[in-house]
Amino acid sequence: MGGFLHLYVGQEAVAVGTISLCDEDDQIIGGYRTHGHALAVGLTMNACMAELFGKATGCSKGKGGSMHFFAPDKNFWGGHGVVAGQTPLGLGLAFALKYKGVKGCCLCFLGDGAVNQGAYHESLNLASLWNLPVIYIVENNRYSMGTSLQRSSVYRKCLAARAEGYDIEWDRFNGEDIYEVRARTWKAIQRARHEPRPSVLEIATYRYYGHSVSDANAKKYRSPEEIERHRKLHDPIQLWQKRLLEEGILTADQAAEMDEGAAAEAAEAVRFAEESPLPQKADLFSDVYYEVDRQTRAGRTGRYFFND
Amino acid sequence: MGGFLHLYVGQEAVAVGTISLCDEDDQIIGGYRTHGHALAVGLTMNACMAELFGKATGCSKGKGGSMHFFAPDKNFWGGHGVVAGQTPLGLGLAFALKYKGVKGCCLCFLGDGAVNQGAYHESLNLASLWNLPVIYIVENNRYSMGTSLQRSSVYRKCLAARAEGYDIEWDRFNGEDIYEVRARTWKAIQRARHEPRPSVLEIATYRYYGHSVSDANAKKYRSPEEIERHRKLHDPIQLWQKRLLEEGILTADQAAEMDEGAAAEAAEAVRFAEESPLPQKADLFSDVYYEVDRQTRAGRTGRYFFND
Amino acid sequence: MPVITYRKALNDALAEELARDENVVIIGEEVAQYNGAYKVTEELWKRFGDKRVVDAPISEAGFIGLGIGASMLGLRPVVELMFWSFAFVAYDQIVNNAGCIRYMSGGLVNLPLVIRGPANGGTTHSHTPESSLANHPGVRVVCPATAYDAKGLMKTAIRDNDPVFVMENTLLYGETWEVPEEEYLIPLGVADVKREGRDLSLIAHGRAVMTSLKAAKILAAEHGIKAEVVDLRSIRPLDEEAILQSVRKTHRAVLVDENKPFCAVSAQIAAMIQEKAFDDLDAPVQRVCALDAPAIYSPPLEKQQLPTAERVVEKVLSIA
Amino acid sequence: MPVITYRKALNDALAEELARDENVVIIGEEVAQYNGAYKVTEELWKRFGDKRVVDAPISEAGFIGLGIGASMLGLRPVVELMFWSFAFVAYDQIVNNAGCIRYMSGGLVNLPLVIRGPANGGTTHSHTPESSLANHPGVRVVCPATAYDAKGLMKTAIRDNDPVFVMENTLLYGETWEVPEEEYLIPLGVADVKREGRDLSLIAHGRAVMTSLKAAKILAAEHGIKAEVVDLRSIRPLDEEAILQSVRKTHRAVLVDENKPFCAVSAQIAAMIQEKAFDDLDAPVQRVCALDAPAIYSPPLEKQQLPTAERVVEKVLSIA
Ligand SMILES: Cc1ncc(C[n+]2csc(CCOP(=O)(O)OP(=O)(O)O)c2C)c(N)n1
Ligand SMILES: Cc1ncc(C[n+]2csc(CCOP(=O)(O)OP(=O)(O)O)c2C)c(N)n1
Ligand SMILES: [Mg+2]
Ligand SMILES: [Mg+2]
Repeated sequence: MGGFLHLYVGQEAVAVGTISLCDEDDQIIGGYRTHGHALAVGLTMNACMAELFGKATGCSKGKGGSMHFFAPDKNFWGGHGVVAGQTPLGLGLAFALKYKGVKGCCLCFLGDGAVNQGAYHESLNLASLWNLPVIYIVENNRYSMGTSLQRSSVYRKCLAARAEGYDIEWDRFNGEDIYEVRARTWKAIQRARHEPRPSVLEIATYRYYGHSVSDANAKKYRSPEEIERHRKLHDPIQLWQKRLLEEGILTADQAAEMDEGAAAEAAEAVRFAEESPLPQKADLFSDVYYEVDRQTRAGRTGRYFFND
Repeated sequence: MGGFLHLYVGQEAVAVGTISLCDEDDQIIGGYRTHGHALAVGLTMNACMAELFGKATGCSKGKGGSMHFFAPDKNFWGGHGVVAGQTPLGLGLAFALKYKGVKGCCLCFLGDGAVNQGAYHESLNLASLWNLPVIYIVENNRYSMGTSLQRSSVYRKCLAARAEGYDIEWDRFNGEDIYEVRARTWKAIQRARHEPRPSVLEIATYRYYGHSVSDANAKKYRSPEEIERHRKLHDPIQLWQKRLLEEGILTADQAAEMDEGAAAEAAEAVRFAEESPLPQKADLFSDVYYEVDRQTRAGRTGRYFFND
Repeated sequence: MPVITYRKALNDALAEELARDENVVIIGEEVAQYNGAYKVTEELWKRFGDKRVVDAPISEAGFIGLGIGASMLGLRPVVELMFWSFAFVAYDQIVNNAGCIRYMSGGLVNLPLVIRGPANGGTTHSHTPESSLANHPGVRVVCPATAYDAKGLMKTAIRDNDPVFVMENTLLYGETWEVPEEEYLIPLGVADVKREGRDLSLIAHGRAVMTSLKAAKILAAEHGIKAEVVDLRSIRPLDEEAILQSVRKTHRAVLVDENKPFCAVSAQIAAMIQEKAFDDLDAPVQRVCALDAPAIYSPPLEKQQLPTAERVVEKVLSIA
Repeated sequence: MPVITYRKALNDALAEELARDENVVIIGEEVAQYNGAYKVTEELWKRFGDKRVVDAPISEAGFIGLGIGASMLGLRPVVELMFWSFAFVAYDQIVNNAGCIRYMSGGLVNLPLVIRGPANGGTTHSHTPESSLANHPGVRVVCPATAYDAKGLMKTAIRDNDPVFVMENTLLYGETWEVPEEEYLIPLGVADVKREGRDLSLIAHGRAVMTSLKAAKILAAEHGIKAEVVDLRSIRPLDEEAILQSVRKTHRAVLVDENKPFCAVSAQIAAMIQEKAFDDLDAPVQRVCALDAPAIYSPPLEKQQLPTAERVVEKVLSIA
């Protein structure tokens, strides 16, 4: 495994809660911390794991890696590594939906640090001006790398409230309870599909691991106690499981079985990834140009690649 | 005369009112519609006119042109052609003041269309986060080229109120009355010099001519009546003159004399510009690198220019 | 054949493609109600309406990114930059998103998108980013020199399924050429010999082709030198064969290029020619580029900063 | 002589200049409390405090523009880009403001500013923008290949009165070299012959110099070819004399360049060599560049995408 690896562990209810509300017309796009979203849209663990391993069987053929999972057939448009670079793309997906007269919306995910990129603000004004069905979902895990929210952003009410400057509806809520996430997101989806109007949702959440796997400082810019507290008291999966157990919808045995099933699936995915073939050297030059890949007349005319 | 030419006529009270409050520690920077600001900081008409004519005697030696007047000795840092590109620079001037412990501020001017550039929003967050003494002055003349405010920006209260998203104080007022401009701007200057904290001021104003001299549509995207109404009822110079006459501070004769004086000065500036020498071909390669201009050792080492 | 301006040729191309394919949508500052800062989109809004021709606020990163995102779902946005120089406020969108998404997705996504506008102007407005954009595999870069080429290349660009950047020129907008009334397309990656010759090859793109043609006339009339003028038309893909064919015939090449010299398109082509036609060359490949300073304002010098026919002639005489 | 890492050499350079001149201020994401994403600024915040070492939010256009503005008033900001690839969200600030303000002001303003960071990574993070940045007159571009050069060039960059862009490399940060304890500066615009040879010139910058040295060893050991390795160190200003001197001696040149080939630094240099040393060349100037596709993720291929010693050797053998 190479490159960057940003784990989503701790934030699961955000991706699962929001994306579980989508239907076939809705579109999803996010940043580089999107493993949860990829699984939520229905990508297989095999395809994701193989991508992490840089294998040809990966969801992006081993070309994109951890930050760049794609599955257009599941309305999942990546996986983007430049902070907030995906925010105008999400706008464009929404634009296309509206243009085509489709009653869908686009969920565009970003981090709390990403709100300070200019492209995001340009997108807010455009979304509001053109009444686009885009929902910006700010996953506020309180840190951008080693920088706490307080050291990166100034705001009056909250990050989402910057939307007021563009006359956009916003909401802020806790992402540890998947029911809450679904209920509050549903309003924004309805607004997008039917008016259509954009929304900004800020969802409070937490990541347990470092910014990326190479973040050696992970426990320096925040206390181990803080991480522990979140794991113990605010873990979205534990909380949901507890609730399902209490409500008698799930039994302890079933829960254990599901855990085991997931672990087995992950282990199998690792095996799949390990055994999968690497892309070949010739693959370096495919997937660059559509027309070249298909060897259309356009793709056969003129020189496209300039080694030797 | 070549290039672009954006006239400031109609907006005078904004530049004059705000800049007249500055002292020797305050810094000024603006966009491409800054002839008024240049004169207000004390650039001579000769230097400005010669610049428009592309003459070596121009304030930027004929290299910058209409959009790029500079006078660092008068704390005037340009003159910038890319919409909102100056907004982070203004932030930097304020940063340097604070860093050096100088109790000054930076007035950074931009247009109503410029507020939709990302760089401006990044600047707002930084200004607030680092408590920088910068005052963003949005000269809202209601059009960006041929696009009315309504067709370019969405907001809840006004453009300046987007500052709330960054917890920045803002104000909005009419720019036709120079006293009002001075009184309201003064508060922001005090805030910048003494706290220091940034502000955003939105000043309502109007341009009589087209976006630039080549704007053939100038009277298409707005009615001639609208322009006429502004000239008659809202012209800042007329309004001030009227007030000075009513208050007996100025007599009609004095006013006429001043008008004549200004016209004569302008005519003289045209003569000066016409008679001034053009930059020479060798001048093309000066003012590119500081070290090369001074022929320091650094400036004499290695190749800097790559023709032939 | 009707004689029309470069501007009108572009306008016709846009109108025809708007009419042909309802997924084509034009987005940009002042493109609709104002008819375009340089009137390239004249009348299109009136004819095709709000949905197809869209005025945008001054948010290039936003609306170019929007165009890229919309192209992922099958729209064919044609986004106008008032000047290509303003690409720099949207550079991440252009280079990373338009340029890399297909690759990063393992080919699952394609981006049928055009970005167009003039690539010349004044200091901060006059960048000619074709060299640095064409550096990026995944994009196409096209620089039409005549009305005929402008129309045929633009129509092809709009139908292409990869991102195409079309670089126009304000100094060409008002120039006229013959353009047939019947529909035609010009493939990208095919150079055009705009004037035949056997003594020396002048190789250029965009407005520099016109400068080269002027120089070729002077060379023929005053110096008896028959210069061939090769118009690259498209920078990426590049018609290397046409270049090499000409050089193998003439044995001498002067590249004329409105880029600043360092790492310019002409540097790439000079490097390629000496590599692939080393033994055919009777003299080093020479270049005539923009004079290497930021674009100056002063109008008389501004005119001298770009390659002139005189500078081309001088350079040719130095090796001929 | 102490042996230290490239990272430490940069760190020492920054520390020394921070101590020497109170106008030097370091700004960037995670440069202070986190010690830098790649630890280049380790301990600097602890030692110099909040005022001199400043953590910035993820707003590159904002804080790079801020650095430029602050330099106008005489500060000497050293701005870190976590990757040079992120320059693209701040490209207008870098190209138009850092690159053009001195000129547009008729020389009234100067910008003593450094922008630094690694210029390598993964797809959207791995751009090597030295070619397109060095295209712009008004800026300097420096690519140190060793710890010794990194320290000496960085110190000079900070004292220079024009904007300097320093391109580092994550794959070099952990490598070690001898670096003297005494203070030294290395002028920009002076290349360094890293290995003498008479048969062929390998010309490179940044990490490609290390690849060239490896190739030179193989060539000597296995093929009896004595390759000279010229490290450009600085791209603009460029030490053309050193390049030409080497080529006039060896008569053959292979350029090794981690840029994508189209309009790469090596294209510029190949064009220059054939122009100025045409009669000295016994073979065409050859180039070994990054394989011409967006940066691939798959680690084994990623390693092959950049020039390898093997590819250099192969190319050399094709003309030697
Ligand atoms: C434009 C840009 N600048 C910097 C980076 C490096 N970087 C990657 S992620 C990150 C932090 C982002 O934090 P946040 O938006 O809160 O998302 P989170 O990692 O918490 O999910 C940074 C600085 C980048 N990828 N793009
Ligand atoms: C980034 C960028 N995009 C587009 C332009 C072209 N342009 C120059 S001025 C202008 C309108 C700006 O309007 P506003 O900010 O309201 O200022 P005003 O002209 O009214 O003073 C436009 C679109 C530019 N200079 N820079
Ligand atoms: Mg975060
Ligand atoms: Mg305006």
